[in-house]
Amino acid sequence: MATASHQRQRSRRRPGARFSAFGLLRQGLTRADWPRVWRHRDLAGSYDAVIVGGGVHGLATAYYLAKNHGMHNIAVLEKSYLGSGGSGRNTAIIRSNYLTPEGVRFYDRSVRLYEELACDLNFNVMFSQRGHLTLAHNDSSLRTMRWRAEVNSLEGVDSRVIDATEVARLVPQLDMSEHAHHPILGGLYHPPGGIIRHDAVVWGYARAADALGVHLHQGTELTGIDVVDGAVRGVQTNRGTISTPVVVNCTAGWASVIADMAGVGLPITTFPLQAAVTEPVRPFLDTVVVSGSLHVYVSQTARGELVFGAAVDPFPSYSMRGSLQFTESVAGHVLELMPALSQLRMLRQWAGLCDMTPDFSPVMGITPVDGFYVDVGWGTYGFKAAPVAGETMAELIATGKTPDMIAGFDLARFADGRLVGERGAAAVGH
Amino acid sequence: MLISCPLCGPRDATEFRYVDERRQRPDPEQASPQQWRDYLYVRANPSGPARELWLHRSGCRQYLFVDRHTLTNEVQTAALARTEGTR
Amino acid sequence: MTSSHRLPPQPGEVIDRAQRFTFRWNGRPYQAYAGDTIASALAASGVRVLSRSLKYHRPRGLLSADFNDPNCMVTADGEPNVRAAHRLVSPGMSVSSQDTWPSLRFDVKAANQLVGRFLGPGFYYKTFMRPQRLWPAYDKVLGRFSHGGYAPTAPDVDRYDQRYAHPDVLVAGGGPAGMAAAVAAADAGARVLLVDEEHHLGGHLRWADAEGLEILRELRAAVQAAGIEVMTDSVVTGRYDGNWVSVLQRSVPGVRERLVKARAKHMIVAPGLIDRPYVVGGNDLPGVMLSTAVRRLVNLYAVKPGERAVVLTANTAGDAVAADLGRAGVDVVRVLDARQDEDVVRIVGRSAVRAVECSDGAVVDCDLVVTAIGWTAPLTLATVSGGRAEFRAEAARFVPVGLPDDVSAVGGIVGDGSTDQLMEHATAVGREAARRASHRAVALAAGVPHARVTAPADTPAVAIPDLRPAAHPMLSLGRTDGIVDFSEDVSAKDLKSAVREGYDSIELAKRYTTATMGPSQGKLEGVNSIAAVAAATGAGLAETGTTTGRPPYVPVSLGALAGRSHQLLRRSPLQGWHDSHGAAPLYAGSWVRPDHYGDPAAEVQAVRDAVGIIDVTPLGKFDLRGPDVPDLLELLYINKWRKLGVGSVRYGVMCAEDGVVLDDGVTGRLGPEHYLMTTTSSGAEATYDWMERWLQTERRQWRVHVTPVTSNYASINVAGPRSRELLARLTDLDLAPDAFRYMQVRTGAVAGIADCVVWRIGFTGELSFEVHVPAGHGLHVWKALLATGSDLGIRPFGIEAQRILRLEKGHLIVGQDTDGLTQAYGAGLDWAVKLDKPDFAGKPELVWQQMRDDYLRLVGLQPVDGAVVPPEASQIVEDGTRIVGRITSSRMSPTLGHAVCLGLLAPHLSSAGTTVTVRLPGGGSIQARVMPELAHVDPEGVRLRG
Amino acid sequence: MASLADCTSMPKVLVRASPDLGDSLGVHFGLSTRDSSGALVVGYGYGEWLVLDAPDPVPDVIQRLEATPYDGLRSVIDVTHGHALLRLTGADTADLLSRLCPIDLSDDVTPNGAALRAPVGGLGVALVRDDVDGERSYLLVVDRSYAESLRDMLVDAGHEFGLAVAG
Ligand SMILES: Cc1cc2nc3c(=O)[nH]c(=O)nc-3n(C[C@H](O)[C@H](O)[C@H](O)COP(=O)(O)OP(=O)(O)OC[C@H]3O[C@@H](n4cnc5c(N)ncnc54)[C@H](O)[C@@H]3O)c2cc1C
Ligand SMILES: NC(=O)c1ccc[n+]([C@@H]2O[C@H](COP(=O)([O-])OP(=O)(O)OC[C@H]3O[C@@H](n4cnc5c(N)ncnc54)[C@H](O)[C@@H]3O)[C@@H](O)[C@H]2O)c1
Ligand SMILES: Cc1cc2nc3c(=O)[nH]c(=O)nc-3n(C[C@H](O)[C@H](O)[C@H](O)COP(=O)(O)O)c2cc1C
Ligand SMILES: [Zn+2]
Repeated sequence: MATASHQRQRSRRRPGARFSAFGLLRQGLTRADWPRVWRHRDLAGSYDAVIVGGGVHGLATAYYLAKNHGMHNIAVLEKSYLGSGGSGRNTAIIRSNYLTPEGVRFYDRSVRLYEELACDLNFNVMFSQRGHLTLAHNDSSLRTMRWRAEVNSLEGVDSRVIDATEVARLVPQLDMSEHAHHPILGGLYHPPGGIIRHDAVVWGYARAADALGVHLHQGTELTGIDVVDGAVRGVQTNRGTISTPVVVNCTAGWASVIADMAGVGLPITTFPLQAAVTEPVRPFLDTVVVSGSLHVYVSQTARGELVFGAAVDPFPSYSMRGSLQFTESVAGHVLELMPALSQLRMLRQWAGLCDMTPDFSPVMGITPVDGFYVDVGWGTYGFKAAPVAGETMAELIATGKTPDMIAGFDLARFADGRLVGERGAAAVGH
Repeated sequence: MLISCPLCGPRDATEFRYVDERRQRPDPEQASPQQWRDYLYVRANPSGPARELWLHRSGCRQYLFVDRHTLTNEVQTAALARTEGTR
Repeated sequence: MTSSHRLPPQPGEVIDRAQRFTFRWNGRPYQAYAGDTIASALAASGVRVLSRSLKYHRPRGLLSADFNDPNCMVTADGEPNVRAAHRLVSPGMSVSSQDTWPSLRFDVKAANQLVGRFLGPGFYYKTFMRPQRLWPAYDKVLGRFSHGGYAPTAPDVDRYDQRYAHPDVLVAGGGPAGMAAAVAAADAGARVLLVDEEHHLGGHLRWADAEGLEILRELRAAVQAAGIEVMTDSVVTGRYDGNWVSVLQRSVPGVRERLVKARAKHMIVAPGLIDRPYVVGGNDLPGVMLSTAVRRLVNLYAVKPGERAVVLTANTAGDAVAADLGRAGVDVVRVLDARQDEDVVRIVGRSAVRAVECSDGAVVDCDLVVTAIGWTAPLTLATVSGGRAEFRAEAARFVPVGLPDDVSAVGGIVGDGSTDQLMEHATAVGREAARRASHRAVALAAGVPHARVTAPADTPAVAIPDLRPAAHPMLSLGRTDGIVDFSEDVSAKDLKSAVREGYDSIELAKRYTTATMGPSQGKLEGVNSIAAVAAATGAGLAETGTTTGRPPYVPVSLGALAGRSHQLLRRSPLQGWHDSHGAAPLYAGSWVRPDHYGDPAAEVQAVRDAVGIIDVTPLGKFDLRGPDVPDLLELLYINKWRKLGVGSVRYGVMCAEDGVVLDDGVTGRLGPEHYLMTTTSSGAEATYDWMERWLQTERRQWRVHVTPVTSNYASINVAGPRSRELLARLTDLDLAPDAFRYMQVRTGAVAGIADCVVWRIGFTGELSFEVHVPAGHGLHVWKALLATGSDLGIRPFGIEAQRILRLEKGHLIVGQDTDGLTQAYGAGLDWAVKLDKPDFAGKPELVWQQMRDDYLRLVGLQPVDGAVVPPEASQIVEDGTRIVGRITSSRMSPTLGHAVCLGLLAPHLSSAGTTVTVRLPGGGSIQARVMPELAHVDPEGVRLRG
Repeated sequence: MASLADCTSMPKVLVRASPDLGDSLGVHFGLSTRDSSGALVVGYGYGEWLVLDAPDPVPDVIQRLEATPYDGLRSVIDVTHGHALLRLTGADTADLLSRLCPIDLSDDVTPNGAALRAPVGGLGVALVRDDVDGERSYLLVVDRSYAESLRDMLVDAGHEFGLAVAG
């Protein structure tokens, strides 16, 4: 412990520790190493809170607990490397054009936090607000888009239905012919939406949480939760036991497994979600393009690859191997939208796990077990929610009061029959 | 992934539709809201052996009870739902 | 330009000197022979620089001279990212370098080299943060660091294709090991598919000595004799659950690329080994090549790769390459033997190799540096199959272990030995593969009722001779810093500094530096990346481990993955008529339907005033038979069915178990135990699954046969005040109002066609008859109706007119006027829900809903200003911004002359007479009044009962 | 060489009963046979038989069904109009179908007489191997609304085999 805090002191004071153009220049000239982004720590015997899952949600929750509420004696347990779950393998779409007013408000707060995140964390997360375009191929999707646009604008979110001409102007590669099987009638355009460097968000939160004294434990797997008289007492891990009154489940695809350790059942099913990238080509696509009817979305990263995603796999699984079927259908659908891309080559496909809920909304807050909190049910859309989820979960854990912003996402809503209707905006859009 | 349909033989998973976990419908007259909504929404979602209901959609159109490992996707057994346990 | 570097004919050459032609490189003409790759033809003309590197835009030349070569991505005839060292050049081909400006030789971005020290790994994470408003500009600048060619803009005229295959044994790799395994498997009776990425079978034997070439000839003959299906210029790209193997087949006549999807009973991986680059200063200069690259150039393409060569060798491949160079007339000025602790310290040069600094201090001038410092096993196919990569320190490479039963490995990927030893091992593995495949075939066929696959004699497993990697010194990172990942421009130093910064596992270091994330996906740079990370952490390579291998093994075109695009469209037998009569097509789910025939309002008018006909074939239709059908109907629908008499029909609504409205439709009783059910078009499939689910799982004792008959009938709705008059002219059925009442069904002949089912219902709100005609006669009846009704003012009408008509009548559309949370009471179906039934799907939820009053309700609405039609999805608000409902359907009613709507409204606003505020898209708002009924036209139902 | 013929107008009758009746009808799911009246009886599903080319008035198989003592439910439904029926004949037809259908059509797995339901080009199709005078031949039964789609796909896949289209 002594060495750890010593290190912390050093790293806080060390010149050049802050990232900036100037720091970069100095580092380049002196060729000195940058300080470590985060440190290895010994597992302490007790923490005020143990956060399970070193993805963006766990890390953001830890960061805001430390930063906003002064809770520093907390640990994040990650069975593999930081960001190895959905946070390291998602297609990084950020947007707030959801369907329900609760949803729109919630995601809008997240987008605003993301806009300031680079400065807040002193880590460039490269949030590229290049615009998000959902295509309408039939009247019913146009209708849902109008609905979304209306709710969005009532909530002050920039989102509007555009016609085919404007779609063609934004994305000239699209096949706009009327005789396409999925003709493009228009779209929902959301200028503040975009993509982000997902790994940078993870690393930035981790670095900032570490600097505030949070212990990040990679290679540390939760294996059991001790519940006595309906309250959390501690946890077991592959590296030893920890006593703690608070366990926060931030394990997304593995949420049910962790909740089961506390005896809590969840309305969640784990489905793989696959993605793929092509070889890089010169930049030509600067809008995120989504087609709900075709179950596909495309964006081009700063490196030039096209990133493809789709809807979740058709059956639940904890396997992340991926399927050929996915690549065939995603390629087919991309070419239906942009036929000129047939010579581009798919470079790599991968899969991640998604914790799907019946109403495409998260499950956040308290559970029947005292001290056991959930921040799960993030499905295919949770990356964009990390800042606001971390902020509100931290507030709940620190104050014991559920913030209004997330009151509707409570676990009890299922037993009460109060589902949130986000299916129409979240099924493929991410 | 292959599923051995008891009628058609082994076929690719894309021919089938995953329906749900295999579960018991509570008596609708007796069920409390909590029980009924557990049935509607809460899932075991195991990482490991799972008992599931599938439909051989592009084949014989029969519902199957499938025992599958959700980490390896290996199917242990697939039985006709309509006769399982009756013979 | 002439081929100044072409050697005299070589024994194993693959070029055809009889066919010589011209192609273009960056606009200038060059000569090539048939069989040349783009790169070999350019090398033969002395072209050394093929590309510029990603970050620093350093000049780059051939490195591995095969598909994986990171330095020779070019654009060929408009196709970006073509592998110049693999793609065969063709007459007139136009090839150009990528991402170089203004030219390959003078590239302004090479200036990045000067600031290189500031562009360390992840430099962009550390800057450009302030001021925040400038970030979009930075964002654009960073985009310039992307590499690659231009995405084509014109549609691709080439054909792509797919096919399935069912080999017993699929062999990935056609070197000596793969060929021997394939032959052995085929000899043992297996159907074998042998795939090789290169244009010819043979692997490394293609550049072997005379003895090796003789073995190759024999092997090729044996492959042919064994009846093996061979695919060259084809790659095994992936292996998925269930030995589902994807093969990308190129060089297929008439097809650019074909994806073969093989259900292999056994797969043998035989990809050989990859020559590993040496990481040392200057290792990316043009003129630094791997031994295998040089051997290819000399032996396959008869190209002299340089004039003065220095060879760094740690194995026999290095010795062999020195010999090749000697024969080719290259002056081998120095051979450094790593086994004798000789080493290259640094390679010097600016745009090409000029000299080598040797470990003994000598500086040797040269224009070619060849390295043979060790092998990398391409393990992706093995690891995606479930195997693991295990590091063998003594052999300085990873090997595959833990393969599943239906996958094996042969050849260099497993171990080393003489060609005989490799082939002996491969032969045994091939025989064993055939044995396992035959057992697998029996297991697979066991459940197939018609299969006649006989069990093979129970032979014992074939003994597999030992094959292990030979001892090899570990060479990877040299004494100076060099490039590890050529595609990504990542050096060993970059990786080490990333580790020191905290990205201290192989996965984090990969993501932070992007090493192994480029087109070769670690084939060349994987082990060197691991070595660099290990060097910085102090751990061994075994402990450091590999990154996760993923498909595809090599990048696959989207065209091949997509295959042919087929439009799967359902068409009614009348669709041809609609097409030829000006119908605007509407794609609704899987069906194409007539939206309208030009004037929907006039179509509406015809139905209200005279008679219209609409093709409603896509309506889901199910034939239900058996004594327990009433039980099924009682269970599925929220309303009651037991008392439905023969000859009657009834409208019903189905809910899911959560009480949410699922589907609606009309079901009629045709006979004592015979019913016909209709569902919505889009809900037909799901309803069928839903019914069968009950019958096959929960109510297995019920005697009911549900048979889908949607396509058995062409369904025509004849609607309007004169529909009876019209139909009477074509049928003997008694249509008199008392004889054939509203909500009744009759069976008989229409227009001479027997066995038509006619029911009197009224979705449009008019007197109407729905006629279900045996599909093959549908067109006849359709035409007969039009001809017979011409004097009555008949018009065909489409979906749009039907939507208006039903909205005027206040009939809801499930999924439009309801959403994923609308339970039956919310849809205004109070009258239908029968909670006194013992059980039906969703009942508990409806019991509870009925006790609440906190849900949106479907109501009829009319704007106060009847001229304004609020678009569907307009929100209904209170206090300016609080959403209290929305318009779900809206149209201008041609019948009433003002706008009519349906909407979902909060309970406190849903009583008749309330005025609500509807916000219009794009600003502004209007007032609308809640109507007493959903129906705007004829709420009493006089017309349809007429 | 391969040829494609449209046989949609051929009578088709769906018979449903207990699968146990397969013995008395002479055929079970997965196989097909010709009954004494010349009708092709296809074991089509769980307790389902599709009778193709049934002669008028009543094919032998249905008489036999009616004669079999059995107290369960039995249904006989005319589905002539509900399905399109295509016949694909020629030595190359297995190869041609391998472009569209994932089933192993080799002689040992799918011999003459085999009947199965499987995707063909993504459509649900009943496939019956029904060789004609020793020449490889397949019957494809598909929902009538998809007839054009299936035919287009077969014609497209048939290009390289010189597929001749009749009718
Ligand atoms: C392919 C794909 C594309 C996506 N695209 C988008 C998108 O465009 N936009 C968007 O907003 N969202 C997207 N998502 C969803 C998003 O990635 C997730 O919702 C989000 O990353 C969840 O973050 P998390 O921190 O909750 O979970 P994760 O990042 O999954 O972290 C959970 C962590 O818990 C760890 N863990 C599990 N069990 C244990 C244990 N017993 N002990 C210790 N640690 C454990 C795991 O190793 C993992 O690292 C996508 C997801 C995928 C898979
Ligand atoms: N390379 C040499 O110069 C050399 C010299 C002497 C001995 N050897 C040893 O002999 C070994 C035995 O030969 P071998 O038969 O194992 O290898 P090989 O290198 O001779 O042949 C492997 C073949 O597999 C092909 N291939 C690789 N991945 C593929 C894929 N995914 N799909 C299709 N094709 C693919 C390659 O194109 C190559 O032709 C060598 O690996 C090495 O150990 C090699
Ligand atoms: C937005 C995004 C872009 C990616 N781009 C690349 C890429 O250019 N090259 C690459 O090899 N992998 C790329 N990947 C995939 C990763 O290499 C990796 O497959 C993914 O993080 C999942 O991890 P795993 O494959 O190790 O399981 C990308 C992933 C994401 C989420
Ligand atoms: Zn089946």
